[in-house]
Amino acid sequence: MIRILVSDAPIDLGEEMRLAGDDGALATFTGTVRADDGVSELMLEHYPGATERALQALAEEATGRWSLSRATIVHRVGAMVPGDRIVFVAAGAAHRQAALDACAFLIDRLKTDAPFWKREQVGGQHRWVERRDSDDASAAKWQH
Amino acid sequence: MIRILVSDAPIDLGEEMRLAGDDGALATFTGTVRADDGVSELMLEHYPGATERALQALAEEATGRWSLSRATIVHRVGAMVPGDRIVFVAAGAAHRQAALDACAFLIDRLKTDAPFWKREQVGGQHRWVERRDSDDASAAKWQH
Amino acid sequence: MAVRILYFAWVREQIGVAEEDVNLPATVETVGALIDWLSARSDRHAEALASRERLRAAVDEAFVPLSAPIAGAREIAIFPPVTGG
Amino acid sequence: MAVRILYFAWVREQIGVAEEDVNLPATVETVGALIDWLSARSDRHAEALASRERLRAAVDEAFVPLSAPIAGAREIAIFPPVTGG
Repeated sequence: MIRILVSDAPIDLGEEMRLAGDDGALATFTGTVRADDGVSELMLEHYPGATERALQALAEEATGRWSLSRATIVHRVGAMVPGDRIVFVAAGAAHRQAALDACAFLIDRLKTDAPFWKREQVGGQHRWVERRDSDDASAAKWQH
Repeated sequence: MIRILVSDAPIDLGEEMRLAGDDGALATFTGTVRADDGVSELMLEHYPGATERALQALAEEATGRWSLSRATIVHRVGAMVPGDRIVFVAAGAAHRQAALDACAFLIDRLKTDAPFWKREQVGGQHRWVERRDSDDASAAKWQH
Repeated sequence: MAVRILYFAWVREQIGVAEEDVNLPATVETVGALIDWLSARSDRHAEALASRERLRAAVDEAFVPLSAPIAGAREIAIFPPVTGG
Repeated sequence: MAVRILYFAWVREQIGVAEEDVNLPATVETVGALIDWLSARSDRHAEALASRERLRAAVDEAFVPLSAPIAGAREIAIFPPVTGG
């Protein structure tokens, strides 16, 4: 079972944990806006339609590769402030190693495979976040 | 910040997620009783005092090794039925890889380092769960 | 060929529009050729699209390399490397 | 030496008690020697403690190998390999 949600509403972790299920082993990752370097606001732009399609494909790949009972990807878009949750991913499986590996896969690959762009507000200026080489390296380690 | 809880009360995931914090990256693992092979009840025995001490030491090791902002280990004891949550661990860090690695470390090492014993009820019989070699292998991979 | 072009993030900001409908000549056969063709539309286009290695693309919502053919495409998106998660 | 001995899981079930206070002779210097000494207390003890490789121990709440010394210990626990998580 796959749950994909892209929304400008706050992520409700209690509800997402409930929906993510109780299938023996559940691994989750939650990302939160940090106030690094004086960032006061984060704007998440995305490509409607293509985003959901990319996330669905990613969740399906994880489900097939690790025999997941459930895969969840929730991503917030729009304006956020430090402390707001940006992303929640969850992998439910019968066994712990599958859940842990699939969860790491989902968050690593989400950073390279899904059309989201971050824009940070610092003081009166805004700047688009640059892609980091470490993100490519993290995603690449999941290649067969 | 470390949170250790050993209790016979159900694990409240919403509350635990809230307490686990919002520090950039949060990785969690939740284990649930499965109804494998007709198991109708699981009894978790532990060594009061020594358990909390072992979990505290484990959380401190993870916190030092990955510079965690928060480490959480919640373990249920006593009688449980399939679907009940046995364990919840969480690692909060500034960066995702630290959170993911520390979470995997906590659950792998918890299975070898903390004095818990599982007894399964199947039909009219009960049997003590045997330690699996794979648990030792998973814990051993975290040796320096 | 009538195609809808979408721009995202700083590409969108620099060009000044989020999307535009264009009529492509048949000689424009790849995403890369499309980028060259779009660059001629205005100074803003030229500037936004100047640095090829900073651009990525999707054809009909699927990520593709800049060398990908665009025959039959209805929607082509051009954007910077993604930074979600 | 007065020591409290704790048993857990099937060790506890087979011996039939969760804990007992014993007075150890000075010749019992390690956990392994303690297990031998306890085995002589009853048939149930002997049976539960027969298979040394299935036993683990803690001295004053800290896990130790069976070769560990027990001098000064107040509480020694004997149990099967752990199976939590």
